[in-house]
Amino acid sequence: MTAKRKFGGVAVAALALFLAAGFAPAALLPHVTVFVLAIVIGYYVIGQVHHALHTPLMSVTNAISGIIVVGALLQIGHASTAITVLSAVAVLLASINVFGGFAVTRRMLAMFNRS
Amino acid sequence: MTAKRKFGGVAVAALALFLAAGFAPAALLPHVTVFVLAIVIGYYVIGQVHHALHTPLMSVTNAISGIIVVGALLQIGHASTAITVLSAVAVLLASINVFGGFAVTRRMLAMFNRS
Amino acid sequence: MTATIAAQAAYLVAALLFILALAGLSKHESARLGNAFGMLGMAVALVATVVLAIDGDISTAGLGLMAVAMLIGALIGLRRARGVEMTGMPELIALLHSFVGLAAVLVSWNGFLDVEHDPEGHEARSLDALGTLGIHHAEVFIGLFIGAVTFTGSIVAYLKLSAKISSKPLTLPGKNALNLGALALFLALTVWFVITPELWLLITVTVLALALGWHLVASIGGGDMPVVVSMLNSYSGWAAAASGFLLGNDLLIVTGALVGSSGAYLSYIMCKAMNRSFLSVIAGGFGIEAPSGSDVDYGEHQEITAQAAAELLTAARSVVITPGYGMAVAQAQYPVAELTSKLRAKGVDVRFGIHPVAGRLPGHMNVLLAEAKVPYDIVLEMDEINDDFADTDVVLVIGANDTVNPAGAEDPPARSPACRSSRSGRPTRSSSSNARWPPATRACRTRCSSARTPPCSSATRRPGSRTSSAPSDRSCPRPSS
Amino acid sequence: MTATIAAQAAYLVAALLFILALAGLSKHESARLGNAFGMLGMAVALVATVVLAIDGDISTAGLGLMAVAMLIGALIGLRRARGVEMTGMPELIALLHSFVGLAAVLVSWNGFLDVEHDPEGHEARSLDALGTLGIHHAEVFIGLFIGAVTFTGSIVAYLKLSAKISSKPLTLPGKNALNLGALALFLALTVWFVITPELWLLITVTVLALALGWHLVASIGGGDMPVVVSMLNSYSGWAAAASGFLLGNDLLIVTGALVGSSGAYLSYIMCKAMNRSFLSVIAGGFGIEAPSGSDVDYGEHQEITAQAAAELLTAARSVVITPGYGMAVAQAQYPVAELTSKLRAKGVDVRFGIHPVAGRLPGHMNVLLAEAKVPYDIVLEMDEINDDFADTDVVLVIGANDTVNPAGAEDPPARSPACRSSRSGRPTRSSSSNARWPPATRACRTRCSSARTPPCSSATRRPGSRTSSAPSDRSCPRPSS
Ligand SMILES: NC(=O)c1ccc[n+]([C@@H]2O[C@H](COP(=O)([O-])OP(=O)(O)OC[C@H]3O[C@@H](n4cnc5c(N)ncnc54)[C@H](OP(=O)(O)O)[C@@H]3O)[C@@H](O)[C@H]2O)c1
Ligand SMILES: NC(=O)c1ccc[n+]([C@@H]2O[C@H](COP(=O)([O-])OP(=O)(O)OC[C@H]3O[C@@H](n4cnc5c(N)ncnc54)[C@H](OP(=O)(O)O)[C@@H]3O)[C@@H](O)[C@H]2O)c1
Repeated sequence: MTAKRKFGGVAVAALALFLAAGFAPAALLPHVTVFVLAIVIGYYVIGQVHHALHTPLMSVTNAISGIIVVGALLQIGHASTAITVLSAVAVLLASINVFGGFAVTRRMLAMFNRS
Repeated sequence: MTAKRKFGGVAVAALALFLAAGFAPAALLPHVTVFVLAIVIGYYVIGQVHHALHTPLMSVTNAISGIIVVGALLQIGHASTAITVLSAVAVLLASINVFGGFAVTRRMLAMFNRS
Repeated sequence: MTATIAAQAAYLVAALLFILALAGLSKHESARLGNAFGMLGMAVALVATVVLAIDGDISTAGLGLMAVAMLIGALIGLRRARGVEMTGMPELIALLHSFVGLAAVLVSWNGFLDVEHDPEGHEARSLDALGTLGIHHAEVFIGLFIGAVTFTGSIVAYLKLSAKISSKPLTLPGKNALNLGALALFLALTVWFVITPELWLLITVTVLALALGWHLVASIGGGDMPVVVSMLNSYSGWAAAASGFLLGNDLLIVTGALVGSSGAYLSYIMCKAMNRSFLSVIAGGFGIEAPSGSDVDYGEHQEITAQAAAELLTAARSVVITPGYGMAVAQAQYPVAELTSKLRAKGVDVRFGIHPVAGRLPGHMNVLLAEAKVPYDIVLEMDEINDDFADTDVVLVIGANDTVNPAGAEDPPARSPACRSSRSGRPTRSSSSNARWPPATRACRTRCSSARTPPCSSATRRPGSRTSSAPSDRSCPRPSS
Repeated sequence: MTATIAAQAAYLVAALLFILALAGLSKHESARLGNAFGMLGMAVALVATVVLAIDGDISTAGLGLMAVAMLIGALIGLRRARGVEMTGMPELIALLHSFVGLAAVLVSWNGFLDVEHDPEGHEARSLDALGTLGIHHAEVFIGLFIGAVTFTGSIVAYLKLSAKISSKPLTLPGKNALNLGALALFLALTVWFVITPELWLLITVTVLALALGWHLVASIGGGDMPVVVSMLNSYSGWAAAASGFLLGNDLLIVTGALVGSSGAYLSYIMCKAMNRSFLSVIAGGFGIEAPSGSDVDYGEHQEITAQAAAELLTAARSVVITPGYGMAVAQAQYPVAELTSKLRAKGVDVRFGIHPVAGRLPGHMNVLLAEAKVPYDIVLEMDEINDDFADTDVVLVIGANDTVNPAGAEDPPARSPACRSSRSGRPTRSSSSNARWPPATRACRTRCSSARTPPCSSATRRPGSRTSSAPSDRSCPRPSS
């Protein structure tokens, strides 16, 4: 790809983002900003990861994406019973993720040793 | 530094950030979040810069920090005369930065050629 | 400091700790520290949330339920983590992804029940007053969709990886059209739902997304599972981020985006390593290319005895072992590790070369070798070791038939000894269907073939018995020490 | 889409384009593209702001003033950019930093005049209603402080770099105590100002910050200017971020943080390269270590004629040139480039080795060489080339006395030919005061001294005449082509 085409591509992407964000409701914009910045960080953080650590990395991101437990916790117990029960199930599932993910990463990493 | 001490250091820093952010007014928190994420990005973006490009990099960040022109522009012309005059001066200064910075970076980069 | 602000500050801290966790996992030296940061961040987030919940209007019953659910989840998770065998990691990870997906589905349904299903309720009224009710509809719908796709996709991946269903790709007629059609339908339904948030629309999209997730992963062959698992990792992040938008929670948004983009980039790296198009992976449209290579010169192969192979190995100055998943299936990593340490004790330079997609998960072989106590500093990437093959005396290819032998890409795989000379299989020129050691390895093969060709009988092949541990006397040759 | 939302969306886009700009400048191949992204981002931000201003309650006079101010600024900036010599880049960059600092000061004063000075006005009342008046006080004060420190600091750096004042470090008694005292005073004043936002407090802190900025940079010697300029770069970013907090503008916050943290990290990298403590740089407390090395064995040096040096060079298989700032002062980069291309035409492998802090700015030597049309792929970093010195036949050290000769660190510097054999100067063992080519280079020196010692008379030294261009016949030896 030539530099001109790359520039054009980015310009078009920028326009698309502008339109998407511009037509989104105002209340959403701060969240979108944070979202986009976090995407950039995710890209950079992963760029330097050693290949040998991909499996532990996946299991740790797995555990981290169990953060959805926070969302489920916030829904528990202050509305209808149906909601409470559903969120309890979600909490249970996400907790398996969180605890299982970190524990298994720990176990894996403990195996790696230098000679 | 041992891993334990590093962990302790980070934990203390995390506590400090928690207290700082926790005692800051609620209206500030979204801005602080964005600020902190941008700091992380700044760190990662620079980590991969080739040494040979440090001078152009500095002049481009120079131009970019001329973004303060936006702040000055927003203050112009809808309050007292003193404010308008001061912001006009700020706009002028920051514009020198923006235009001069990008132009000189462009000039410098045009000099770099492969053999 | 009110509970709300304290929680938000804690969420910011937790998000940073998660970034540190991912950053820490980039190097062996800092990996454990990174995991510790992750745990700390999660602890901070959980404590903050519980405090927030208690400070809110949670009932005592709700609090109890919360504690019980977390406790059960933690116990199950810790048990699974303790009990899982390293060969079973891919299944476990796929299963865990499915939990995130299902949790996201439940969170979205809750959002619907809380707001859309109860239009006269407190929540719906306050959102309406803010004018953000329409966004809420869209957020419920999108979060549900991503979560459901992640859920069934991960379930199928789990079933395939644990061999509970065949790993053959499902090839429905016009499968790309099906996928695209499902996406278009989803978009149309979203618009419809934003206008009239009816229950049946939500049910429809749930079924649609579950079916799409199933179909996406079912269309992918077993050999492409590493990329699929990584993509599902990314999807689970996006699902969490979507829930974050629904709940207006920046921690979920940041963390989800972090996991989502890092997972996507990881998949991209892997696709490049496998010579695949990233787009076709996302679309689930691969794994169906016709196997190539029947017209290829496989070279000759000569069998030699374990005795001769042992002599060869002890006489070598440098040995490279390129293991594949077959090594793990045969539990041969322990004998291999033993062989390695004996050879190293004799002063032979033994190193491992890991194909980017060896095993069922990226980096899977490294974990298996680490478990067998092979030091990680002699386990190198294909890129790191490829140039050194020319100076290598013996290359052992163990249980990685399909990475060097095009016949292995066919179905059923050509049966051949799992541990063989590096010469017996030549890479095909058209390496599109399966990733192989690239042409640089031929330097080695050429050299080996001109010097010596040492196929060796390795871990006994026991078809059907998946957990067979090879008797050590029949495993890879061991030098007389 | 209202103007406010459109502007915010545009600001998000601009922030991303700035990230792309910095990322693009990481590689030669993408650097120009990166600069283009930066310009695009700035254009987007400016257009959005102007639209926002027009949509707001700006007066026509204000609009005109805005246009005129921007136009004048643009003209001045473009003129300076076109006219500046590459040797003058450090001064220009320092001057531009000072503009950002001053602009931040003005923005803060405006914030004060708008709100604190007019407590019954519209702005103050609406902030008071939101309960964020106290934050506004603090933001005004902090932004002013950072801006003013950046302003005078950059002015001093500019004056030193352009030799308008002596580059000798100012050593007031108890200078660290002065700096720390000023910081403590600032914190106390901030608290005071948040409680009672009086005009005199603002004036006091302005004066305090201006004095602190002056003193910080004045205490630093000329040789440490690269780090100082990079630190001021970072400060200017923090100043912009502080203005962003004051105005509640996420674009300023993101961009400022980006520039601030990247500048700080860049300074940190440079400090490590110079073996300095990062903290002492921030505190402005360096540049005062006693020069070491008078008890060091400098080795012998033999002078040879330009003729003999030319023969040496043409006979060599590989030549490394390590230039210092003296090459730029003598405008010797053009003859050096000519020499390089002639030698390369003869098949000699010529490369450049750049010390991390050679020149007056990080990467300055690379720009100077690029200007003289030396291709960038033969210009290597110290780390990249250090291992190759052992296989190098001739090393030319041009105008970089102090990086190899400890006498150069003393004041006034020992006069010695700017282009000399690599052997005439040996690095000191205690390389704390000034960064030097690390011990690895000794391999070269040892080799060179055993083989041949070719000091050559180079660009004629003309003390006092800063812009002298060396006559090409008296410059570095040129092989007969
Ligand atoms: N492992 C890698 O390096 C790698 C690289 C790229 C892609 N992949 C993908 O990963 C997938 C692997 O899946 P698969 O089902 O094809 O692999 P598999 O047949 O289970 O194992 C691959 C290799 O292991 C050998 N093997 C299997 N079970 C064994 C046992 N019990 N004892 C000794 N050797 C045994 C096979 O030998 P036989 O040929 O004799 O059956 C084959 O050479 C492939 O589809 C491939 O496309 C793997
Ligand atoms: N340049 C680098 O690689 C480098 C590395 C680390 C630190 N620094 C710092 O950068 C600072 C450089 O500042 P400075 O004022 O000390 O440098 P400078 O004296 O202006 O220049 C340094 C070198 O250039 C030579 N030089 C100066 N003017 C020249 C001319 N017109 N023609 C030919 N040669 C000329 C000097 O030779 P004489 O010795 O004969 O005067 C000296 O070797 C030093 O303080 C140093 O600590 C520089």
